[in-house]
Amino acid sequence: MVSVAELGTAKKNTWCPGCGNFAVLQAFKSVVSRLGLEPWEVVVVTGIGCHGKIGDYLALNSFHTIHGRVLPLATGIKLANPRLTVVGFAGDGDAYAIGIGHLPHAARRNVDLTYVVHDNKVFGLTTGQATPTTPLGMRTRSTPFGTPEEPINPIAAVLAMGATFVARAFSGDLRHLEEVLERALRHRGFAFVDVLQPCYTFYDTYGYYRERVYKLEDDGHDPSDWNEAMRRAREEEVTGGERIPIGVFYQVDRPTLLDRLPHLSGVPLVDRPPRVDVAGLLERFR
Amino acid sequence: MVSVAELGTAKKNTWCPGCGNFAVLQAFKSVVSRLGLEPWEVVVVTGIGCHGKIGDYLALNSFHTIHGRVLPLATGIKLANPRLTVVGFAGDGDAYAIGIGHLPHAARRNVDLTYVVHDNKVFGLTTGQATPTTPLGMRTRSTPFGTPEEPINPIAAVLAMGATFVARAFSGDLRHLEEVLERALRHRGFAFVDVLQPCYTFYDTYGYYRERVYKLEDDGHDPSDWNEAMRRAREEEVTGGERIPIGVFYQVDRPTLLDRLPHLSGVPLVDRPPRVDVAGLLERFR
Amino acid sequence: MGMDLNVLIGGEAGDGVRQAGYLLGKAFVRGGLTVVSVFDYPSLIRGGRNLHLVRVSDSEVSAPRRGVDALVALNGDILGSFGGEVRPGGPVVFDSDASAGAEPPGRAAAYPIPATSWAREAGARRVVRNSAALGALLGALGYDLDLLLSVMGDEFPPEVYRVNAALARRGYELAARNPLPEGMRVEPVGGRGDRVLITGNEACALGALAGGMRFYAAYPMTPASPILHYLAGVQREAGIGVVQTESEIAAVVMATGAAYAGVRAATGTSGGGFSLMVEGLGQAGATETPLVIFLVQRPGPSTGLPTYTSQGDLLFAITASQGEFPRAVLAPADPEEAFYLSAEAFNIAERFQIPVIVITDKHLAESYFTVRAPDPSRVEVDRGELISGEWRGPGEYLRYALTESGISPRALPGTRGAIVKQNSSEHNERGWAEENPDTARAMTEKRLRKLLGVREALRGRSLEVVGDPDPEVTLVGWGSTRGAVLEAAARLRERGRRVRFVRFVVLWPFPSEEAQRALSNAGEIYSVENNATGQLARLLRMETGIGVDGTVLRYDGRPITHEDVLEGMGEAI
Amino acid sequence: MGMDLNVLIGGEAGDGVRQAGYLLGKAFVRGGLTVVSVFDYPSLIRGGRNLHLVRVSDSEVSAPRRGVDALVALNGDILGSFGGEVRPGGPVVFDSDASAGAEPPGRAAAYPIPATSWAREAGARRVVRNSAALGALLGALGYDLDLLLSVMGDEFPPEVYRVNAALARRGYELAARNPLPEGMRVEPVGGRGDRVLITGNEACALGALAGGMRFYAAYPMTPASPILHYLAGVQREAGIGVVQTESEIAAVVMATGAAYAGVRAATGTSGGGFSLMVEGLGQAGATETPLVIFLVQRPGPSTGLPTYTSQGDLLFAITASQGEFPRAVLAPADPEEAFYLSAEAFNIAERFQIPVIVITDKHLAESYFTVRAPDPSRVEVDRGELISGEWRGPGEYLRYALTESGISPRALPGTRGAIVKQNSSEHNERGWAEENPDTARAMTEKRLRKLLGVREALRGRSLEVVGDPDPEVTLVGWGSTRGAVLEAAARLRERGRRVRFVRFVVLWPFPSEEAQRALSNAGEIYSVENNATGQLARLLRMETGIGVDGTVLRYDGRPITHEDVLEGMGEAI
Ligand SMILES: Cc1ncc(C[n+]2csc(CCOP(=O)(O)OP(=O)(O)O)c2C)c(N)n1
Ligand SMILES: Cc1ncc(C[n+]2csc(CCOP(=O)(O)OP(=O)(O)O)c2C)c(N)n1
Ligand code: SF4
Ligand code: SF4
Ligand SMILES: [Mg+2]
Ligand SMILES: [Mg+2]
Repeated sequence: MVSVAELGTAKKNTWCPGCGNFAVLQAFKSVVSRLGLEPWEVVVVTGIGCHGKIGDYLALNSFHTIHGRVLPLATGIKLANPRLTVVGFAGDGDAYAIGIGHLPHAARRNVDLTYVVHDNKVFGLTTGQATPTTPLGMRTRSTPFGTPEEPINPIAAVLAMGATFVARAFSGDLRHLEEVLERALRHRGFAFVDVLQPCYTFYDTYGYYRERVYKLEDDGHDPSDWNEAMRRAREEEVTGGERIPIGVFYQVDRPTLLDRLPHLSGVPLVDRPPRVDVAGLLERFR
Repeated sequence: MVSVAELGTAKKNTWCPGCGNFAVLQAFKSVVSRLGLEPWEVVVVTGIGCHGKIGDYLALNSFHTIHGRVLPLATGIKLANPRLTVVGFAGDGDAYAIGIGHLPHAARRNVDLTYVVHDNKVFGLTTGQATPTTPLGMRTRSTPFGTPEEPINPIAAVLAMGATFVARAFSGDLRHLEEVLERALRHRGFAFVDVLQPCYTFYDTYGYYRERVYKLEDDGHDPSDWNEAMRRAREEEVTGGERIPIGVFYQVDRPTLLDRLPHLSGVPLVDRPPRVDVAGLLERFR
Repeated sequence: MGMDLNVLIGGEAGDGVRQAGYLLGKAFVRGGLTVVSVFDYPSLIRGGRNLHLVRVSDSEVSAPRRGVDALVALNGDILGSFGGEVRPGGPVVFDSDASAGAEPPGRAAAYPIPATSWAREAGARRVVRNSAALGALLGALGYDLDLLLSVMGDEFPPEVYRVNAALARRGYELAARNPLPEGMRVEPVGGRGDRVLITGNEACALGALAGGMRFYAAYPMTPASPILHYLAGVQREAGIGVVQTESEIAAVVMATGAAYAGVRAATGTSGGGFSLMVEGLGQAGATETPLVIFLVQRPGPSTGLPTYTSQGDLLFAITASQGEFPRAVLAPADPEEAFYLSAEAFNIAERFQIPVIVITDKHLAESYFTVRAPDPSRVEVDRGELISGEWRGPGEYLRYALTESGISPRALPGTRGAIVKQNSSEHNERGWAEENPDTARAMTEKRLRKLLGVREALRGRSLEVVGDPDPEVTLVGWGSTRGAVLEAAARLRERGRRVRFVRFVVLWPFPSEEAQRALSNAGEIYSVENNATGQLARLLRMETGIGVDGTVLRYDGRPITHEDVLEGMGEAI
Repeated sequence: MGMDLNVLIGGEAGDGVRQAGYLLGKAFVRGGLTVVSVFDYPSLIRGGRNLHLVRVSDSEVSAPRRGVDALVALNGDILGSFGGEVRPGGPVVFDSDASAGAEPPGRAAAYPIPATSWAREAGARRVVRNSAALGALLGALGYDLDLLLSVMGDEFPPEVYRVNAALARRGYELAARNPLPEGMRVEPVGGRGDRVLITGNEACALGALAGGMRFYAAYPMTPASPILHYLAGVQREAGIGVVQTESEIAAVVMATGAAYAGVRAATGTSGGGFSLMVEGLGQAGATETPLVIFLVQRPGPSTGLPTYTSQGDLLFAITASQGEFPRAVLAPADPEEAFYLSAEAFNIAERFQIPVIVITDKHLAESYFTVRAPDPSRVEVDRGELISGEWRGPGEYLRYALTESGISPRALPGTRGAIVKQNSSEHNERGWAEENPDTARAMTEKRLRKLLGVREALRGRSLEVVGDPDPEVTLVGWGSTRGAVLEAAARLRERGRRVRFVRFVVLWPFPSEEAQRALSNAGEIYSVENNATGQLARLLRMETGIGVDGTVLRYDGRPITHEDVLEGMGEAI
């Protein structure tokens, strides 16, 4: 088993002190260690943004892809080599602005991936502009008179897109974050985790969330109940931010894309010979 | 008032006989006529696909944009000239595959547009490949062994994205389609209409839908009840295709993007002088 | 000159015109003849006008030409519009049930066939009319009907075969009562060796498979969709993954993911889709991921003419995406070359860890060509410096190790003991992001150095040079115009002109030295291109300083013929 | 030579280094001096190393140069790393509370300032340390503190001003006790006219506004985001629409929608975002929609070096998107030109109904330059053939009427009696989709014909040619390298060399004739570019056949200095 320490790298960490990303990094290392994964069997795919630096800080295979494309990249990796544990890390800008077009399709495909969104409600690395989850009216460099657009509700949206595992965690609660990530990694299929990850520099929400979050597990939530999951997903909006549930909203078992492509089960593509016999196929053109 | 006949053009219609698009064209012309809109005050924006030809068949301003981009194009037009009535026509491929990344943002922005999706469950113009709404297991040219991906539920997804008007209509019921389109055009804000539009050539669903659709209006549905709207949105899935509601699922009043940008109300941008006085702004650089 | 017949088959979309031309062509090929057939169709599903121009010859033709020698008209619109173009005495087969109001031209040999009635009588779908018409054409031409029936037997399931064969026979018998005069007959010839009738798209797909492609991700786009359809159809037999993605962006990125994981992976599209892939292309370049993109050109700008042909994307393909990174751009001229180059594309991609673009066009991609059957055993697979299984050092594995060749040994994720980090940001040898100027310079140079290797690897194969060693005139070109240019050159040679043809197979890295050699002492140089601005001519000047003396450009969406070339050069046709 | 001082201010991200350099620069400019300041920062938010190199001179400098004459170090890392680079006797101001373990070099004039303590004593945020340090620097240099205070007064709200001014004064007084020797002092000079200290991004934004831009849609991307921020900040005063979109694709398409509706509209981005806009660019070309794109280059490929500079996207910008259509690519060299060209871009876009790319780079976009204040009254607005209100014929309105110029009179949607149809598919004059070959040819030619008009409109403004009429050596370049090249040329001239500088302001349509003229009799030609493959040199050869004799290329993300140019030419620095 690889230790948490061994999962770190010597790369100087350049996140701001106090950043919520540290907890995500820490929790993920714990989970990888706890699950006994071999480092070379894990691939992390990271988006562009502060969150995306997480790859440099992990002694794991990684691909720092272009902005918004974590999902298709991760999907390609997993389909090519299903032995790999593939985990995507995206930002809220990455995942919900430029990259949101891939999300419903990842949900439909149900490829066995984990997708962690560092939802700090700002574009961190580009100095704090509004993202699709920024609260209405918030002033940022790109919205100095307040954002004029309603934020999206990622949990509700992903539920409605048909995802098989939908969860939320909070950087301020490391233990619970670990639990949620572990359940996500254990889920067979597409596991979506929105992490409330305060951006200490541009939008410090630690206090806000600390006062409001509660754990679904503690509240008797049944994650197999879609309607209840949807009700809880909208709780923050409906209660005007009184109560914000964290934990697993919904989980269901459904065949993955590979389950539905029987000719790809068995030997992984990466292990098949680098030649396809086309003699028979060519016959048909004679 | 412009008549339905005057709204047609001399362009030869190249849709297949029996195509569900004819009903959309017909219904839309009726509504434009009925609402007493002047042709030059209406702009239709069309995507790429069979549906996208609708622009050529309408004696209205039109912009046949690139695949999947109806929403941002329509948004730009409306913001520039709010006097125009802007209606987007997209296909299910256009809207839910390549273009789905714009949909949550159109919903959030709530610009006063109508968005009609010709949901024939196939890529028609490219010869019938699977789209995100194609039923699981259907054989098409790109999925000769059956689609391996769950279809999305556009109504549920758009509801969860926070749209202010969410409706479904059926090409096989012209009268009702007209009603729904009229309500959509009258809605102040982003109005989303998914039209069950059989592709007679690649996926003839007339019979399937005729047997199953029922009207929300006839069933006592209260379109201000979001939870009930979501329940109905999932009715087809939940009942295994027994009952398919059509009509307005949800409608709510919310400020539009322009309402939230007071400096853009009043004189439309298009009427402002083509020069901005920058003398004062330049002062600050001295 | 021997036999050279242009058969035009026309009907509406939905009438099976494409299929009819294919069956006819294959019947000719099985008789030892050479066929090239161009399917001309608008962007719609039913109605409109579909035209399939099947050229058949007893010599080696590989381009369409002008003129109509025989017409098969499935409706009155076609009969009325194209009947007059048929050369005097040429056969005009038409569905007499569907041609109300149109007449065959008087000087033609008319073969009215009540094909609609026959189809109805046979209780079959209307589309079987084709078979009656094809049978009649062969009856008129005196060609061997059994060759057509053998093709139908291979193409159709038994019940479908039966009704089609019956109608073909009926048409044949009716027409054979009034056969064309001796000199207008078409007869099988023998001993042409192992040949196939195949499109460029099919050849690209097969070449990719022969080259070991195991993953293909694409979004449908005319005229590249047939690659997707073909691969989707054979995915089980071939044991490959085929994903129809939500967009071209997803396609290029998903293929990149699969390639990073160690599978030969590709995507394919046309102009608009390629535009969307541009950022992903740069990602492959920066991260040094082997990726193959099939770019099937159609006329732009923008949506343009989806179902027509063009060579308008050359400079775009070479310069697409921000920054500077190595890539290869390969342009096959016919399906045979398409097969081998598509396979080779994966070798170049993997050996040099770069994106490779195989650029074709609608004409090559969707037309049927008669070519020697590709030989899969000639395909070699060279995966370059690949590490999998276990990393044994020395030292820590470095994904971007700085080497003289610019190539860093490539471990696959999953290699025990190796951590494989790829990074779209500028990075150090480990793959960590790094921004210092020395690293940036070193990594830029490392990447660009790989182009030297690519150039070396492709040396000797980058150009096709044929014709006169001491020419008065040299034609330069690339891609699918080859057949037309060769034919024009042959005409000129018949007229005693000394002509050379220099064709660029590799467009990037531009084979500057070879081009200098091939174009020194070239006489007058003409560039022949299916575009409006002479992109090859401009590229040639950019990379070698050599200017051309003239251009022959066609940019109306239709393929170039030898007549176009001659006309464009101011020569008699 | 007169006064020419390179002040390096360094600290961590979050220390306000950018702002400090700006305040200092502006204080110098208000004293009649000329400043050019380059902010060098990595892609992170806190920590790391931010460096602001403020060059101030009493002559007209417009490029950074090598060397450090004075250092302001906000921490020990900076002091330790850059102290040694300060020229002997140069002032080194440092926060003595934050420099544990580092020492100023012995040969420097050290000014230790307990800035952290002072900030704490003042009960202020740590970032005010800057003001103490700036004050100290001015004290050492003997410069007029009031000029700095006046700048602070304009920049800060009153309370913020008070504490900063107090600290600046305190630093000033401390350092002024040990002023530098006479020859190292900096003094205000007079009579330099109306000048501003401004970045390229700000100038582009202001120029766009002066040119009547009323709609800007963009997605944040370094180094183009400041345009968005600036415009968002002034949107109310200016009465314009500013939308931060969900992606660059949405941005370019939304701007296109607004432009179609009749509003001058633009978007702005850097390489990766531009890659995503490529399909939208082609749409603007095909539909003939006037659209302006600000392309602020940074080093690629792919994500590359987000916060550094490059000229690596030139050929990409010129050829991007499938098919062939007219566009213009304009490259300002400094903020003054950026202002006027940005305004003019909208005229070109609207008169010719084409997309126009204003291409800059991080160095121009984010560095501060001292330029003559742009004069908005010099900006002319020419919207071309525009129809609104009511269509009065003759006949039906035809959006794509075929004309000799290629320009079709442009009615806006909403024009009574006109139906305005735009179409990304090939179309007829009405705007209906049409696929026949004659229409395709005619429309292709119509669109490309517009380039003749663009060329004509820009004639005389496409090149800047300065220097010797009979040169031994000619330097060619484009964009932000101008200052460095001019400075190198000046050095060479001092050495008796005959030097000419030819700068391409318009990169597309390429000013071939003007270039031929300017480069005939040019002596040895060197191209100076911030890229690795000499893209301008290659473009020049492509469009004129003229080859260069050498290239001076820098591709490590840092701007070119005159020393780089001289070195690259093999000349002594
Ligand atoms: C195509 C493209 N557009 C824009 C950018 C610029 N960009 C870099 S990071 C970023 C925002 C990141 O925000 P988010 O995903 O929320 O990540 P965070 O920094 O908050 O972790 C943007 C817009 C880019 N790199 N690529
Ligand atoms: C960027 C891009 N990718 C692909 C295409 C090819 N294409 C044209 S129409 C179409 C599908 C249309 O499907 P849908 O939107 O459902 O419209 P329908 O034809 O069914 O009305 C596609 C994929 C394109 N034009 N542009
Ligand atoms: S800017 Fe915000 S998200 Fe980025 S590292 Fe700093 S605190 Fe974290
Ligand atoms: S293919 Fe389908 S959607 Fe397209 S025109 Fe024909 S019936 Fe209608
Ligand atoms: Mg974020
Ligand atoms: Mg469809």
